[in-house]
Amino acid sequence: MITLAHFLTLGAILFCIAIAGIFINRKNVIVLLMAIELMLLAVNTNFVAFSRFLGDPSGQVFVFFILTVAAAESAIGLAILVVLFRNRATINVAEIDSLKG
Amino acid sequence: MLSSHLLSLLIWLPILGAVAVLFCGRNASAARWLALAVALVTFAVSIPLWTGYLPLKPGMQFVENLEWISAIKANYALGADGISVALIVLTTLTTVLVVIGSWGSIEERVAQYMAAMLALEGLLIGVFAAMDALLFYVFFEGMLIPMFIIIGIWGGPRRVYATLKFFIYTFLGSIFMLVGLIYLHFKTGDFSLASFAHAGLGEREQAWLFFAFLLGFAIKVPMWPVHTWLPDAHVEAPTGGSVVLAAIMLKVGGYGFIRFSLPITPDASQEYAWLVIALSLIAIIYIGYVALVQEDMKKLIAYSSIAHMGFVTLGVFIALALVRNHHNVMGARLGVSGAMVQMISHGFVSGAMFSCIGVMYDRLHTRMIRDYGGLANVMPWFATFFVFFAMANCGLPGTSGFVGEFMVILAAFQDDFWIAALAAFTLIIGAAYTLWLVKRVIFGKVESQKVAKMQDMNLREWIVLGTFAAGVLAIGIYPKPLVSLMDGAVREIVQNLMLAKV
Amino acid sequence: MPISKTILLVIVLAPLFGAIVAGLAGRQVGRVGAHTVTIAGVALSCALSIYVLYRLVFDGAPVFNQNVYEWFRVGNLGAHADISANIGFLVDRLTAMMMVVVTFVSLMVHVYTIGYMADDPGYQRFFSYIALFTFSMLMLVMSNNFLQLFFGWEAVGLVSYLLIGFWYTRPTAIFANLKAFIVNRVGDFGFLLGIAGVLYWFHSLDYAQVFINTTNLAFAHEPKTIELIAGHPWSIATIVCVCLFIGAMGKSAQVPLHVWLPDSMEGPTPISALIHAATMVTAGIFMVARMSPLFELSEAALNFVLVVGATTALFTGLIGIVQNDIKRVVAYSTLSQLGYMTVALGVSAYAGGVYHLMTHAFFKALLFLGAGSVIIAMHHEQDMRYMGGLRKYMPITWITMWIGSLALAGAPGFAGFFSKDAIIEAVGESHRWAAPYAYFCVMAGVFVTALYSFRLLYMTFHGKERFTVGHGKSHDAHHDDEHHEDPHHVPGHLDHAPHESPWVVTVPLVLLAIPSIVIGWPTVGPMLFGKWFGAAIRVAEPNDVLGELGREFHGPLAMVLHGFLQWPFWLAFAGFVVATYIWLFNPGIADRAKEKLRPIYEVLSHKYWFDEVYQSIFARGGVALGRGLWKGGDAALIDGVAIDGSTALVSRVAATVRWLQSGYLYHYAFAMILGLIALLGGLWWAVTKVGQ
Amino acid sequence: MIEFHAYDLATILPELFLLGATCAILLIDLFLKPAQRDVTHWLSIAALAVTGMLVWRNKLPDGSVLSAFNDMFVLDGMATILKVFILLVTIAVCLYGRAYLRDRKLFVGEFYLLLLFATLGMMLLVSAGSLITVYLGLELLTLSQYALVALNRDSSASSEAAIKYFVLGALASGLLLYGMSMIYGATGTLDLAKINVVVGDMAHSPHGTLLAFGLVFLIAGIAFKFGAAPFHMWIPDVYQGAPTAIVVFVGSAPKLAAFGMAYRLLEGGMAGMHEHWTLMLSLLAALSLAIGNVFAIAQTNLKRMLGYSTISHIGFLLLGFVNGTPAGFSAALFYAICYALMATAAFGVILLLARGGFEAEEIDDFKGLNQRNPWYAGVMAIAMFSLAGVPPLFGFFAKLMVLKAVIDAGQLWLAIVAIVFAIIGLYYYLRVVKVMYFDDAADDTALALPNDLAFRWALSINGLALLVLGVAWGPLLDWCTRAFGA
Amino acid sequence: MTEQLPLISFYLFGAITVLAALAVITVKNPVHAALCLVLTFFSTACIWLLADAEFLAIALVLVYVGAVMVLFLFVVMMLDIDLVPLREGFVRAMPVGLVVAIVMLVEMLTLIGVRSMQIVPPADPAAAAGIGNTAWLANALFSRFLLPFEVAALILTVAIVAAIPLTLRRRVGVKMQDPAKQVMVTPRERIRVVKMAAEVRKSPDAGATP
Repeated sequence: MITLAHFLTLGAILFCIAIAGIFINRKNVIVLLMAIELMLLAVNTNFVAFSRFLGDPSGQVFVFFILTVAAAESAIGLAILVVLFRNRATINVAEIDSLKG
Repeated sequence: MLSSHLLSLLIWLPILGAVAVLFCGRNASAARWLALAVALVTFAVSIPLWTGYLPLKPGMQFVENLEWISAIKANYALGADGISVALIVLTTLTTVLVVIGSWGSIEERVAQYMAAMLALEGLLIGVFAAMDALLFYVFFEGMLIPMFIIIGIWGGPRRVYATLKFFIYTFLGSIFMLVGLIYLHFKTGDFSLASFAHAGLGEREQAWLFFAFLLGFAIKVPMWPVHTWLPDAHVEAPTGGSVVLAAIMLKVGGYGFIRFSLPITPDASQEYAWLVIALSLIAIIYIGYVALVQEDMKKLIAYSSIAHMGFVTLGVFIALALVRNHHNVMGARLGVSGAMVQMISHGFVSGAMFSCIGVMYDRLHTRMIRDYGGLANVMPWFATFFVFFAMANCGLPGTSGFVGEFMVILAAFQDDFWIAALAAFTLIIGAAYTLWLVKRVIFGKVESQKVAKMQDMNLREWIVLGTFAAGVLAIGIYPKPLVSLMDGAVREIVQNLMLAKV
Repeated sequence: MPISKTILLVIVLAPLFGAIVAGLAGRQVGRVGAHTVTIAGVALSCALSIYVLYRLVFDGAPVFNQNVYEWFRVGNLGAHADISANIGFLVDRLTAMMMVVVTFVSLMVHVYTIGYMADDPGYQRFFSYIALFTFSMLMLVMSNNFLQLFFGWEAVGLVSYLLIGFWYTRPTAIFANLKAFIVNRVGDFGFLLGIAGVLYWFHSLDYAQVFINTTNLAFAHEPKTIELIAGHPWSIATIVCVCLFIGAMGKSAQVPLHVWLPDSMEGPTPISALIHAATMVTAGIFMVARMSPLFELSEAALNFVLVVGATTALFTGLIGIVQNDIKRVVAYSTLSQLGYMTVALGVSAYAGGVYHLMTHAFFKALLFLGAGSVIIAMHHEQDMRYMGGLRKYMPITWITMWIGSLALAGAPGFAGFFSKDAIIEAVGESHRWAAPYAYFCVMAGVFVTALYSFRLLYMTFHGKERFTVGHGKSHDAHHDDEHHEDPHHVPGHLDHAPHESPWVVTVPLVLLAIPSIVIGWPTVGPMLFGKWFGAAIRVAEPNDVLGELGREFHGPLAMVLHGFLQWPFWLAFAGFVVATYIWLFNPGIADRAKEKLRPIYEVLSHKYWFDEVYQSIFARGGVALGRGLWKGGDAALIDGVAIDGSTALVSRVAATVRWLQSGYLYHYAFAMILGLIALLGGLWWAVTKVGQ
Repeated sequence: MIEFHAYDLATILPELFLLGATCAILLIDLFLKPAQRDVTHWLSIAALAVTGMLVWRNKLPDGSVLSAFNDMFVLDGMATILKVFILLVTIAVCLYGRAYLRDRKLFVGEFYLLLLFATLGMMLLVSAGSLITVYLGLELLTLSQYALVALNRDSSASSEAAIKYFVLGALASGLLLYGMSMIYGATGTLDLAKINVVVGDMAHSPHGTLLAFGLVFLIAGIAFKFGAAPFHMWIPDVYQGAPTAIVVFVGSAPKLAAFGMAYRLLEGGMAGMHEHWTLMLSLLAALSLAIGNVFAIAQTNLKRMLGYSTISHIGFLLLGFVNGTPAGFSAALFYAICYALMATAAFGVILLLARGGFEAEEIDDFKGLNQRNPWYAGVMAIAMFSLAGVPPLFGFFAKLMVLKAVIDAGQLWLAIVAIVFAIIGLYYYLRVVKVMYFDDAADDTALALPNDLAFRWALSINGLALLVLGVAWGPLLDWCTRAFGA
Repeated sequence: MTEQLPLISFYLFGAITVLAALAVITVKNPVHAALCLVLTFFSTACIWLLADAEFLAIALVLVYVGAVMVLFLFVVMMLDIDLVPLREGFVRAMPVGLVVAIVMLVEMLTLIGVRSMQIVPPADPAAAAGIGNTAWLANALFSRFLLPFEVAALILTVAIVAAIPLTLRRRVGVKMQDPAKQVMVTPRERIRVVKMAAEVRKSPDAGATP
């Protein structure tokens, strides 16, 4: 049978992949946004699993909201990305370092 | 009504006056006159403080106690005993003289200068009148700001270094004290000095608190080895700033020892009295030698101030040693009284010396000893005053400079011959650096053309130096009023020491 | 009927009033006004002092001992527990005698000054100073407590400082006064400690109280010894007395604190007469005599006094022989005579010391004023090598100087004879372990004294004139005194012939010459042997050498006659003969002797290198030490390392670590993740720790 | 089926009003020409002010708590006080920003709308009763902030700041959510009140580990919102890159909201894990104090320096939490309010000095300000001394209360760390004063101030408030204390 | 076998999810990355189905794959980014990233205590209530979570309000047609009536008459 452990482990793995993705990524920012989506996915998996195993709907409701917010978030994120690209003509993470020190 | 709020009046009058002066803006003369008026009124108000004080009545007088911050039981509590009264009157008087003295020497942004001076006066009076630790601390720290401004704006070439050093040094000391105060509040639940004195602290606690206080006040005094801010600050400060700094601000340190270290941590103070005594002796001798070789007059006087303040700390802590080692109450009281007299006297003498240097500086715009010489030829009256104050500075009997040192040395001898001997060494080294200065500045032939053109003192300088001289002479010839003014307070302090569990 | 306090106050304040007027209002009152008011003041106090002395001696007025006002009081428990200091007067015969001497000599000097300083711009200032000095000296001698004593003690020091540096444009003068003040401060250092000791152990600053407490049983339980250095118990009396005597050494210029006195001759001559011969320098002697009840408690201290005095008496005298500056010769003789007084104190012959003090005041003031008169005549030339044969120009000065010198040399019958002879006898009688050494010193001293005294006379008044008058060329470029008003002065060259000084100068000479001759005859009996001072001087029975001598004393005449049979007389005579032979008949010998005895001459002419040693060790050493502490301690260590060092460190750290904020997103994220991992790790650690 | 009661609406009346007003403004703004933008400006201010009044009207008696919408929304003393100051500060932001924005062609309706939405988010956040409300309020706030930071879309700096802020912010909310999921899993509810009960029981059971695990992620999320080290990296870049008028906002009000969030989550939800989070927060606080102060010394850009100083102040604020008692929280709240006021004042002066095409954000731009305009130099000096914590200014007493809280908690070492770094911090604040007062101005001409009286008055009042509150801070402190029923 | 089916499928989809996720953060081309992400979402949706969260599974596919990922791809295409320089530093960062990720994972799994969580799921509450998962969810959503629901709406508004001003800009000189303008044209904007002098024909014999 599938146990809670399975889901949580999967969530943890996804989460770590997402985190690794965020800071080993020397590529464009879009991949960062994708990694963030992965992270939210991990969280959602946890919620779903817990909700299932607790027999309590509020976890799934939370997931519902997370999905909504994530959509809005990515919209804004991409908007910012576009602005950035217009200013810099690049979205290379390694080149976005004018603010430092 | 008035007398019941005398202290508040003394604190807030100058501060509000400062605000008013600020609004004079670019109108220099208005600012000067207004500032003088405020200073004079404040001085006038401080007179009834002196006359109305009853030396034999124990405890604080002119007490005011309003609730300030109920949540932490911090009160707006004011009160004065003999020591406070003496210091407050010294403050008001000195401020008047400073305002007069900087009449001509400050040309730019006069309003701000005068305002800073008045604000400083108010804060200093607050320090001497506060009976609530938090209130004390607020005044204690607050006065850094105007002095910071004074040195920084109207100071000499290296003023920025000096003023930052001054501020950070002092802040460093006092913030550790703050931790101590908070701890005491934690123990007692309020901030009143009275309850601090009965906090029932253990040995270790007392030790920690003692060192917290020591750091705070030692830097203010200043004691060796945390004294190096003073020469820089003095050298860069404008004359008025130096006068206030030397005449009053340093006293805050000595006053703090009396108000905090002794009553709150009596046992630790006795435990570590040897340390403070040692530092004081180092200050007297080491600093004396350092003063000997200064080429800058202000630096020299600054160092001599450190040496003289060494007698204050010595007197205070020798009293502790006497109480502990010999149960010698009279000796202890002699020492503390001596220290207090020394504070007042040093207020006059150092103030006068810095004013003298200011007089010279206004004419030649240099403080280097080598640029002077033979002033007696061109400014005989000034020379007279200078020599007089120099003599006071090296503790000649008949001047105020002698009284305090005399009493402290007498007290020191009662504890240990060698302490007294080392302290008495100031007779020699003090005379050496002071009179050598006199020799090089006042006596001799007129070497430079600039000196030859110098004019003797004008009326304002006459008033300032004359007043200082009168004070120095009065205390020197008849110190009894001063001593008995403070005797009651001293008695209580020493009795508390006796009561402390040893 | 006791003496009224008012009189005493007038005595003290009259000179002060004069000083203030002449000093602060000098320009307004003018020269005449200045000297009038001061002289009036001093004259008044002189007259009143004589009156007070008369009252004490002849109609037996009781000793006056009252406080004028309380200086400070600590505590209010009651008279004994409190520590209080007062201003007050103690007037007994000792005091009265001092008062008379001080005011009289001071008066003479005032008058004399009118002539001496006639053409000096600082005329008023000068009168103000000497009047002020008179005030201070009176405060000193009339005090009834240690505080006021110290006040007077330092006040006279101050005036002396001002007066030595009176001509403040002279480098040597302002060097000399600085030196004088500081050396005196060394003495005062000890003195102050002594006072502190008195207060500590005798619980008062009031003479009478202290003297009572010395013998008071109430304090019997207290320890009589103390270990300043562990393992060496010293009697507290010794410590107190030695400390006090160190003060006396400074003020009375005893070896090794004598170095300031010869230099003090930079001051105007009247000052040398008044302060550095007659009065101030004797303050130490007076003080020790005043403290006799204390000193009697300590054999050790008295031996110390004896040794110091004897050394001073002989070795400073020797220096006098090789001096050429007329005033310096007299100065060294002063040192030597002070040594005699100190010796007297050392053998508990306090009366002898004080007595010599008095006689010496007269004839030494006379000698100084005479020298001053000569200097006026020589237009401020002080080098005896450019004098000679002055006797026909200035007879009065010549005669009075002879009288003074005879008195100094102790020619029988003159004032100096009685006092000095008594001292020598007393030393002979004394049983102190240092007495033999002292005896030798004072004996040799007699010869030396005669030698330099007559040398001075011969080189100045006799022989051929070694100066040129009118527009002649100067003869040698030797130039040992660089302090003259006019730089064009050529040594030994006078624009016009020397002549006798005006009456304001000569009258004081005469008035001082008289007591130099006669004062001994009436006074020696009572003052030396007659317990004339009464309770003022207390001598323990076994030490009472004067008492011993008193038994052989059969009146002054007998003493004089007896004196001719004594060693001192013959030694003095020998000195006279030698001096006469060398400096009167064939002066060449002097130079040849100088060549022969080069080493000794070197030693003497360098004054045993005291100045050099002090200069190099204390002065330069002090400056070097100060600079070291300043640059090394304050600047380098405290500021450089601790203060600026730490700030520099912080800012350097800041400047480097700021680049951890690299600007790269992935580094930022990495930092967050690391923080997270750290927290998780901590939690893990905590959990596992709890688990076990 | 949809269940709620009238009093629910009454409880959230202020929020409702603000929402309505915002939508209204949104619509009105559409029909305004750029020249008429002032209408939006004043309308927004009016909306905020009215909301503030409503909040005040809704004020509850001390100690009582009101919850609405099935405990999704909690109204208590702390919520009220936080909302009041959030609204005040936001009004100040509107007033300060106008001239600056107009100079830079940023004077657009979106600024105000996003500001209002963010305010709404904050109000929701500080009275959140459930993990969901916390999350949604937070996102409402942060999304608006991302957009605001990027608002100046022609500036490469601000878009860089925005992307950094966005990515890190998203990462942080991911962490927060992960923590929430764990807590949900461990407790089986999203309702903070219920969570608190459960946690109280199971804190030391094996599930306790899971809770603590979730707690770590919560802390990380909270720390990011505060900007506590090591989750602070966004702060300096955002402060430097974003338009100053927006930094005023980002730097002030959200700190209050973050405080509310932290309190809700930690004390409101995880009180049982008290010793865990106090320990973690004390470590973060010490690190923030160190990093903030040390990094700030090396800065030459005033905005960036203030960014680092924010980090150090957050360190101080967290010290209040370390105490973990009502006294401690009230001290922290007191500090948060104080900091918000100081920050607005400081940035306000920067805005005042900035002119078209000239950002007064280098420290050297303040040279000789005292000659050119003593009054505002004085305001800046007050702000600086207050930030440095010199009495008798407000900042000192905030520090005092926090230090008191720490020492009462027996954490003397933290107090020592705090003051040691406070001394280091003193240096860079003094440097600003030094530049203004001791250095000579490049041009000695009197300063050309924007002719916006409301702005200048507001700024002056803000500055004086630091002085006045420095003397009479008792009432505010009492209010904070009562907010926590202590 | 049949009761093992869910477990097997979990492992299957789990494996796909993880691999796809790894691909997302490693592949070179962002377009590929986006597509891998889509794959991840799909497989995750399946896993959610295994947890009886049908509605959310569908929602995930619809919202993410349908909306968000399309948006992503759109942006990726829009900003044509040259891929060559983007590899720099990646290899350098890889190992440390790996280490950190592993450490993180280990810590997380230990602290979650997956061992202690071998819980078998209870009966599906929705099924027990005799309603579908969606209804079950909706009941909660529209009753207890009303307020959050409204707030969610707000957030979406904010997204619009925020995104539009950032991206929308009126470039000058863009040939964009504006229907409103087209409708509101008036004739006189389109045709211009030009007055000109009438042309007079000249007769050949005009000048012939005397």
